[in-house]
Amino acid sequence: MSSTSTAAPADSAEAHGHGHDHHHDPTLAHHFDSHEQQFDAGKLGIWVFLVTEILFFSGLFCAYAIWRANHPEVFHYAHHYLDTKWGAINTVVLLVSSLTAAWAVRSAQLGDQKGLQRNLLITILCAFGFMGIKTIEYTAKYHHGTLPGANFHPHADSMILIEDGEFVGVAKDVARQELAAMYPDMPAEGELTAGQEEAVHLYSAKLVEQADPVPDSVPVFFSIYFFMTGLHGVHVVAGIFAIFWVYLRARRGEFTKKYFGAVDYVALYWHLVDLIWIYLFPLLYLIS
Amino acid sequence: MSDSHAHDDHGLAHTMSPQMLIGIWAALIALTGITVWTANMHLAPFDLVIAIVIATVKALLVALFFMHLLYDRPFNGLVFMLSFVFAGVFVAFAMFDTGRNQTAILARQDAAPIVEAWRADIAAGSTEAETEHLRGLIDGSIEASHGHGHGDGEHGDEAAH
Amino acid sequence: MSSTTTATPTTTQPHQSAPEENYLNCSSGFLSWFFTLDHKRIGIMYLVAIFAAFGLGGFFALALRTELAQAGQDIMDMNVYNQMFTLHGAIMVFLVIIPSIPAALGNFVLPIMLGAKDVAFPRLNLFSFHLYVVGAIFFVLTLMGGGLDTGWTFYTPYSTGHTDTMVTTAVLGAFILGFSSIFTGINFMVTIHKMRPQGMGFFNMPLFLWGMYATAVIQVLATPVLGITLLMLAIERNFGLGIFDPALGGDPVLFQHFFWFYSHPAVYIMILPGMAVISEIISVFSRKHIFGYKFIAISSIAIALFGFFVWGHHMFTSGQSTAMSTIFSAITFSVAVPSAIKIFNWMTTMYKGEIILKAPMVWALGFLWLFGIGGLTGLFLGTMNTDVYYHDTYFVVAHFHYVMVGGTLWAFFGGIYYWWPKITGKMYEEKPAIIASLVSLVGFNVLFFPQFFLGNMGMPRRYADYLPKYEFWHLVSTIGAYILLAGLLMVLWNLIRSLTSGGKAPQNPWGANTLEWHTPSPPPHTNFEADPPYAGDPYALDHWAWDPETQSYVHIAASEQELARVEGHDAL
Amino acid sequence: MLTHITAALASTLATVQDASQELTPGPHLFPDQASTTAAETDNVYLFIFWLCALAFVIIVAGTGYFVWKYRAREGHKAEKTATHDNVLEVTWTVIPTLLFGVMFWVGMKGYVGLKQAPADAYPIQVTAQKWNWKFTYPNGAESPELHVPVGRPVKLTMTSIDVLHSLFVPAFRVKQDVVPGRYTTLWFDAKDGVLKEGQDMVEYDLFCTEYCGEQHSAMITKVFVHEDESFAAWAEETANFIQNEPAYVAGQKQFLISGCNACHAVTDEAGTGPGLLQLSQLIKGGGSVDVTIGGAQQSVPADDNYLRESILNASAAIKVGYTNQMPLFQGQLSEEQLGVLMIYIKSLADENYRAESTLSQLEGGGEVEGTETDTDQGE
Repeated sequence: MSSTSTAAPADSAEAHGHGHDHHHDPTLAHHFDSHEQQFDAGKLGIWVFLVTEILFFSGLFCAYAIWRANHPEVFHYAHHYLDTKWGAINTVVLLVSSLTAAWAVRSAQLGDQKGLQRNLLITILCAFGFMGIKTIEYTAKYHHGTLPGANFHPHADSMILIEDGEFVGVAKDVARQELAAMYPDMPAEGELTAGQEEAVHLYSAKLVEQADPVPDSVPVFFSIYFFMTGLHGVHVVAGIFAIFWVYLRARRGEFTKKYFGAVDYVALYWHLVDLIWIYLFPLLYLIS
Repeated sequence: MSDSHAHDDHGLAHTMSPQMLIGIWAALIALTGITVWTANMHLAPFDLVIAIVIATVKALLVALFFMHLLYDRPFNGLVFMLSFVFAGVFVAFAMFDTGRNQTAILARQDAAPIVEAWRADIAAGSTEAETEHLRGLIDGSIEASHGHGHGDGEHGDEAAH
Repeated sequence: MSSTTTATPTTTQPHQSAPEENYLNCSSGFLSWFFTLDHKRIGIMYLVAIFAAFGLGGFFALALRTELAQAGQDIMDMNVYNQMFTLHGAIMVFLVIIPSIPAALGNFVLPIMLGAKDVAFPRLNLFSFHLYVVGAIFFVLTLMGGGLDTGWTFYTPYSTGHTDTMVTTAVLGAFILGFSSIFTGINFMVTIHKMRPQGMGFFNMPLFLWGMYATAVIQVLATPVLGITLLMLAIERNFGLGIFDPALGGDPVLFQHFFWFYSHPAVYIMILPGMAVISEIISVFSRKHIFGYKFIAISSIAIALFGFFVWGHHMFTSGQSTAMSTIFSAITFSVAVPSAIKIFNWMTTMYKGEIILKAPMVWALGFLWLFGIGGLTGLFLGTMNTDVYYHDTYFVVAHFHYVMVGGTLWAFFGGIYYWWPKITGKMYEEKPAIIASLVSLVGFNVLFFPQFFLGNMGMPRRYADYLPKYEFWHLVSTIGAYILLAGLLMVLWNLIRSLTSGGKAPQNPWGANTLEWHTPSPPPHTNFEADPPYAGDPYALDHWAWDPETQSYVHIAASEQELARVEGHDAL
Repeated sequence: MLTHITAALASTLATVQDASQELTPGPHLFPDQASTTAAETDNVYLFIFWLCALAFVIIVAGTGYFVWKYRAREGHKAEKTATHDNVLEVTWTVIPTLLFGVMFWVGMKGYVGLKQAPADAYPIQVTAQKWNWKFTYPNGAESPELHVPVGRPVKLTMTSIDVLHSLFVPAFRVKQDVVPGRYTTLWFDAKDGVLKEGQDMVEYDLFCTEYCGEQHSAMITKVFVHEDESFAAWAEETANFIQNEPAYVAGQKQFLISGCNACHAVTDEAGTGPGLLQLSQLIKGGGSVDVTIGGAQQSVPADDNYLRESILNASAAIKVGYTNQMPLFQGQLSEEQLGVLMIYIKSLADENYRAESTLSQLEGGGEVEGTETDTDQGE
């Protein structure tokens, strides 16, 4: 094609062959001149794609920024419902997967098939781990009734108590302690009878009434939380499929030192997913 | 091509050394620890700034090394940067405007019916919470009314806090 | 075929007559089209799909105009009217104008202009076409399953809580079409960056490519925001997200920010490709090198970038803060400058030229006039206090139809006529083509110019019924609609005639020097029979001379590098 | 096409006058300049219009001339001219830029003027809902049309109880979206000139210009500009109509004020909502209505309670064959207003409700209640 016959000496050897032998090279698409052109095209392509991803998420970050700027009280109250521990663990999990993804690229570049497959596998496992933890968090939210927007109906037991602006704790736990203090029959920890359960529930409802009123539009915090983490989760799942696809190709030994674009591109995508989480974590979990 | 042939010397792309990979990764983990730690120090009003700064440092590490931007064609980096510029403009303009209109908007904040709804809901839950009733329930002299509206004890251990 | 073989008519002759294999006849069957990776076939499929969508949207338009011919509810009630103007807008914007030039003509021409065998990512290219089809299907479902009455802008809270029409389906459709557009953008951007032939730096590219590039930049940077906005809208509607709905403490004006951050740049997704086509046609049919190449090229990029900072001029009366409105108004005028620059450069290109009034040029001149009106009337809307008066009146309706239809659609038809011989290998009949263009021109102005008057009289848009005092101009407008219909039908008839009984098109009927004219019409499957020729100055029209024998232009001045090249090639 | 455009242009050029005069119906077809700010807007329009006319003539004449002068013909070849000329480029970059700068400036000055209401402006509350306007005046008067005193700045504080609307008075050259969940404001000053000799009132159109659903195009009403005394009198009378008029007559007014007529005919003709005559008859004859309550269809007695509920919260029981379109009137109607409204609807079929005595007579001119609940609309 075009550049070939007048190409710079560097790739003239390849250019010379053009039109004859590139059909023999299955790893070079017919419309490209050289592996370098093919790789660069793919690389620019994936970068531009990442750009669209950033702008895709920007809408959510915009919503977040506006709500946090205009209703900080909502965020200061509602972030207590999130579990920093899980958030931090997930961050680490993603960082590990990022490392292995980057390492997978290195292995591919060096033609180390075993290492490539190993790294890809670890990356996938981490991705599953991440989703697993997300599931735990989501289930908790579901049981507490802290769902987004119109579906936000928190149960008294699991509401956060704030008194004089100070974080007191989760209603259920506080209730149990106070009841235990008042009634000898109430065990401070361990199993509870159905009756004790109900007592705790009724008492937490009382506590919630006495605590500072919950700020308006708290439901929106959970809208934003679920939308941001949810969309990110969708990207993680997509990543799992992409990496698995690359893994299968790696097992078939399709990648060579000259042809490892797919690995690199998928890794770049995966790093972006990590990168977005790097911001989501402090923005949602670490509000003081 | 305008931006090509920058790296012919080392194959198709730059290769990261294991030391670098591990090093960067360790740095990222450390920064994660730091950001959690600072968050617990309640450095308001700087907490947000600090968190963002740390996050940005982490993002830079990932982009420059894990994503090879430092060694990649400059144009790819430029493209990537561009996305933040435009996202920034979008967020900034939108924030500036809504910020200016808050007074007008807040005038009606109390109109969020849902909040009202579940507040009433909860208040109802506690009406007959008299001491006697509680004691009865606890020592078992009163039967637990099964299927009360809000019970979710069995999931208590997942409580976010 | 490489241009050197055209050096003398004699060698051209047998070639012209020989039934050579080309991308059209190299394989056959529905699947060989629907799953092809060939950018040329994909372009044609887009063309067909877009024409179909245009027919549907046009039908709605006629129905609307007929209803409005006189005051009162004549042929449809208010609900039906609201659904029709909504679907007319949504279909014309998302299924017709946005993909028209880039997806259809761009797909066909762009790689050949680059002397490439295909776009950088042929599979992605096919995928965006399939996405387009799926998106279209969603729109049809919307149509079947209860319609849509939110207006194509989907403003909250009406769209989220106050209509029981198929908002979610429509929104998903637009979401999918958005991604179709994004992938096309990525593809073109990369293709232009990485697949330019040797000797074609950015500033040796044909201006059409500059336009496509600028368009791609917008598609890539703006469309994702449309995606997330529509997603938020769908979730807001179905799960009470609470960002846009005031009942949940949200802010409807924020939605307008989100929406216009995409939808204003989208206006330039629509018009930049049009300008790109015109830049080619004007130069070729004036037989002159384009004037002010660099300024036209840069102004495209300038429009693309400035276009991102002006969305707020759609919101001067929305409750947006005065400060923000002022900033937006100021930047808005900065976008007007590059457009002015283009117009002046095109006019100067015609100066002292040899102007050949063939169909493409007639459409191009129509573009200059109609886009002139469209652009100029935009000034009244960028100016703040006049916009307060005109916002959401028929003045706006007239303005953007002059830009979208008079601009983009005119350029689209100009482009279709210009590349028709290359695409189909058939010539069309010149006289009927020109008449069709002129009839459309008259019809268009009878249709939309009166709407400026209606705007001045304060007639609000999106009205199913109106006060009697507006009746006269509405009637005139409706008459114009039918004249325009006649014109467009003549165009269709003319093009079909050419397919059935058009003469064989020569390789280069217009004497243009961009690479697509250096290969047979229609091009072979791999675009060029041998390596494509050296890409010289795309506007060096004097390399071609009219040859009455073959009724086509032949290459007379093969440039130095080219000869060198060919010798080198033979040596191999 | 040239002929058409130039004709349209010519007709406009021909008869343009100084904008400070009224432009009605005039070459540009503007409505009266009925507000103090209208003239400025029109002047800005004219300024831009002339520049555009000039630019357009340059484009059409230029291209037209070139097409004719340089048309392809025997013995005419394209001349090789310069392919670029920076001086030219700079010229046609700078000149438009400067002109645009001026446009921006004058436009902004006008806009800022439109945004800053004078301190002494007469305040009116506007509540928009599908598909009617309600204007509430400081003395508690309410009306479906806008009544304003002449020659005095008026400030509208507007909000919507459902979707976006937009208040547009062409004659005043003002427009402002009405946004649910927040207050937007708009001011104008109906200038003295609009009242001709001997006139004490003049009317203009008022449109909704933000698409708001089925009857968007029916969300039209009038602005009445009164001469001072007649305005005062009108406001006084309107504030107390419930006291001073027979209940069913007052009810009829309330029916219009609350915009019931937008969806309900007082015959049996079905609109967006059912016609009310039949209901009135049912109530008189003690019949029953088929409704859907929470998805379940059932038949409820057509009595005062049903009528009351249907007005305050129609969604509770939707009449079979209709969709849930009716806005919530709970908390929007005082007991007096609701009372007369029900009497009016019942009077449609039942003569007995057409008593001529008025509340104030019954209460012995007792003081007006309910006006409080009237004024705290949407605060």
